Amino acid sequence: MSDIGELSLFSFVLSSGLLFIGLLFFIAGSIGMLRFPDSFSRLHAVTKADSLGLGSVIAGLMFYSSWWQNLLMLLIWLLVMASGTVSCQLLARFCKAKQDQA
Amino acid sequence: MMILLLVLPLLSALLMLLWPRIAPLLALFSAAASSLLALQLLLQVAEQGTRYWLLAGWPSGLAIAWQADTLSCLLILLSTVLQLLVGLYAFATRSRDKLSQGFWPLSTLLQLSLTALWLSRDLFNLYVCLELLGLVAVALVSLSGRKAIKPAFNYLLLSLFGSLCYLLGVVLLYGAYGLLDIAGLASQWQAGWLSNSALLLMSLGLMLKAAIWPLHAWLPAAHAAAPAPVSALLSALVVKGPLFILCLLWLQLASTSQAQAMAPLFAAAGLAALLFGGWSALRTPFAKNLVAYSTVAQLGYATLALGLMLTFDQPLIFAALWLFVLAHALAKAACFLAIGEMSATLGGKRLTILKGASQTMPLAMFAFAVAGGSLIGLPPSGGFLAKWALLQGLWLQGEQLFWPLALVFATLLSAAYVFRVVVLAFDRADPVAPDFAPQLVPQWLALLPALAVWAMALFSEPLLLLLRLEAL
Amino acid sequence: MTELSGSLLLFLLTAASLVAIGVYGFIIGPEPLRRILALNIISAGIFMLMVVLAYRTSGSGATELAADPVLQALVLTGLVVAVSATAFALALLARLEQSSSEMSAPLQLKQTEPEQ
Amino acid sequence: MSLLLFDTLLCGLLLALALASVLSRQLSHAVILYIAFGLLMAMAWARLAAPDLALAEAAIGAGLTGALCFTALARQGQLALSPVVSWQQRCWPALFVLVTLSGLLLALLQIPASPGPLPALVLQELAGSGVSHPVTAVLLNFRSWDTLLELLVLLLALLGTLQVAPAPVRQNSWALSRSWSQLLAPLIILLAGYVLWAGASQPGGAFQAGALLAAGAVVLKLNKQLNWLAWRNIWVRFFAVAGLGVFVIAALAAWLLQGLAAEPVWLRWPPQLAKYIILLIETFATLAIAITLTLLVVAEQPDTPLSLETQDSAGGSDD
Repeated sequence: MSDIGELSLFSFVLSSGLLFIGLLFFIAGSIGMLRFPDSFSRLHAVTKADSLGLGSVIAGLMFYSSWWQNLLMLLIWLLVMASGTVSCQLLARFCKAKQDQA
Repeated sequence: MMILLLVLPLLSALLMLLWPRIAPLLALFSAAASSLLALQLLLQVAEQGTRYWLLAGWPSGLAIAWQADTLSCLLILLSTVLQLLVGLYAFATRSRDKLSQGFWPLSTLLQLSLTALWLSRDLFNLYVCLELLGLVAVALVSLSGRKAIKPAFNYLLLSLFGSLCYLLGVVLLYGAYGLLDIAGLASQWQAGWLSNSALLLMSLGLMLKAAIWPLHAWLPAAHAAAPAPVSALLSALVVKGPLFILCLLWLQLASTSQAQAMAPLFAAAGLAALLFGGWSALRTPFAKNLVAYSTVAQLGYATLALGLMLTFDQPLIFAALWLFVLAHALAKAACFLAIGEMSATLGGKRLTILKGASQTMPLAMFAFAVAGGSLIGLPPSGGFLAKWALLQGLWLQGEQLFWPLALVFATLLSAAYVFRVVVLAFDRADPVAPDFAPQLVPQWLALLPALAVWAMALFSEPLLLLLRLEAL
Repeated sequence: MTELSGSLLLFLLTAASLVAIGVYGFIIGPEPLRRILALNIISAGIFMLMVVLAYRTSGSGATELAADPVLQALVLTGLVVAVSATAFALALLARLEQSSSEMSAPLQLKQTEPEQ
Repeated sequence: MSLLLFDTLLCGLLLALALASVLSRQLSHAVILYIAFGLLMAMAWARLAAPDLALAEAAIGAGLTGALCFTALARQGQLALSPVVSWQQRCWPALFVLVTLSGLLLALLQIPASPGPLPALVLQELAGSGVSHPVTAVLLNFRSWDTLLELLVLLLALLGTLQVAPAPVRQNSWALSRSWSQLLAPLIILLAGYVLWAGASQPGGAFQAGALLAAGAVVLKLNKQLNWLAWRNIWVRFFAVAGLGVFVIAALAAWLLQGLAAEPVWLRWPPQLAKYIILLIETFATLAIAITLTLLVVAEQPDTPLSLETQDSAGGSDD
């Protein structure tokens, strides 16, 4: 990892902003999961906020690392997004089936 | 050559998994060959002295240490021979008892894990051996199907808890000394709170696994639920593994002050096991539970001997400890096989089915009575030999009154529960069905270890010599 | 008494507390599944203790290793043993529950079997 | 300073999760909390310079154990609240545990801060071990007997599990999850191969690779794929056993090679061949571990002649 001192002021502010936004999304998602009333809105909070939050955190970190690490981080983000989508779908369908049964 | 003692059972167990059809023959072959190898190793060690190995040829400390002394070799021989015997019994009764296919690889692996345990002198390797032993034992217990699942589950949980306690102790010792082999640790040993707590934790775990009073509650259920050949193996061999490690810890690692402090606790636990185990054996209505409780009681002798050994440091008492173990292993194998044979033939689990067994199944009943004689300690059996060595060791220490008296009382108690069965068996038999034809071969197989335990008396001199050498 | 640094001490404390929590859970239960979880927590605590002890190496400067590889290898072995035992225990538990439900409703099970 | 903050947060979270898992009223909550605990544990190990273990813990502690516990939960049927444990029943164990904990802490504080002699010894002998990653050297050369027995423990757990495996829980699989798992499969195989290969020089190795493969296979099995992956298939059995078999046969071969010398040493690899032997053993061990772990998680009753079902119906009415 390169040193923080090498970054220009502009990229430093930008990356910090992105990291901050990412954290905000994470916090919002967690609160949503704890406070929302039913499974569907909870799922909404968790998956949406998490993929976006993780995305901004990764974007913020990209200023600090080499292109190889950036590529890996992007790949991780893609994987998390994809698996998040799939599991959200599955959970939602399961809840729907439960609802219809009842 | 001795490496074959481990490779042979391992490879044959793997082959049994691939081709279940040939499993029984392979298991018997491997047990027979291992017995011969073990005998050869014992003779070699008795002649040339203890052998040491550092596995993979790395310097001491880095490598896992093995040691084959006369005690280890005797125990290896015992486990291979009992394995062969029980295997033959299971083979002879295979059409009647419908023992699951799983028995063969599992019992072969049991022999392997015991051999690995008797040889190892490395604390972490001993942990792996203990886990192996515990898992094999539980898998064997669960062979009896539905009614054994609950005891097997409880056994597994407690056994895992015991191993974790042991592991925590090992980690503390590694943190303190940075070593795992017992000889290296012993040379740097310092008494202190750290080593105290490590020893206590390890002993707690081992006592739980060896079913030493007051941590024995799981044993009767688990041993009684297993199929007869499995109970024989469990009672005769499996509980002795942790006991062996316990002796290694306290006799080789612990400092004199630590040993002296712990000795009364072991002696008291042993005495309590003798009393409570004997009492419970006297009360239980089930035949196999009686034998299982008698295991708890007989383990009490070994614990008592360990406690006295730590107090007096007398080689004869050490010899007595392992004579108890050998005699009990043979006698208990005979008892379980005989009881298993009788309850399979006469049908039922209660003690009352044995009524008149001396007339209907005289051979099996004779085996039980002979083995029971050794459990009581009638001369000239192996049990008597062990007790005599213990008393002799005590007399050598000067005027002791309490322990000999306690031994006499415990002897009376074990006589009571053995005679409870024998008296019942000499009652008049109920008339049997005309097609009643008990199998003869299994009964003879049950009689064999019972005779062997009496034959131990013939070899008392060399046995005592071998075991006393070890303590020095 | 000890010369272990702040962070290490913290992890050491956590490891010991994890063991304690696990033991408490093992004693209290009350469901068998929770006992199995508690055993896993105990082993996690012990493994953590081992990893912390392995980490001592990095601070001492005696070698250029990041951590004691022997202890880490032991943890790896321990992990395998732990997961094997857990799997076996869970299988036994499942069988136990199945047979207890069979005893309460043996007929129902007989009917569902051919479907599979 | 910030590192200490991170450590404090991590330790606090670990303790809180463990405690909550033990105390929670619902079993399902306990399982979920335990899985979260396992994930955090992996992080703690990465922090403590143990990347090998972090990899293994993430795959095992959180992944496979989670799947195992969820299967067990699914078998429990309806989710009931745990029976209430009364205050008195809680009090004495808590007291006992606290006393034990303080004793343990007293002992831990006496542990010296300097490591023992073994790490230096490992470093000194590493050149002759055939691999450059010290953990792999310990696992497959210095203490390979432990590893052999560990593989045996794994196989044994499988035997026990197959014996008592319960009847299957009926479940259907969704097209979406099926196609997603099929998409993941090649990725996981690639990753496992990489982890196995990397093990010689950096964190990774047979066990981690096997656990990864098993995780992929479990997902596929749960989606009703890989029907051939069952104990009754002779090839599956062969590869499950081959991990140990190759290990022992390699050891025997190495032993016979030295037979020309005076006193052959068990499990000693010839230095110039050590690298290849270790790679061979690791490859087969990976396959065996993957198969064994998969079958451990998804074992079901009608799978095997080892199972006790037949015996149960015959001798169940003994009492």
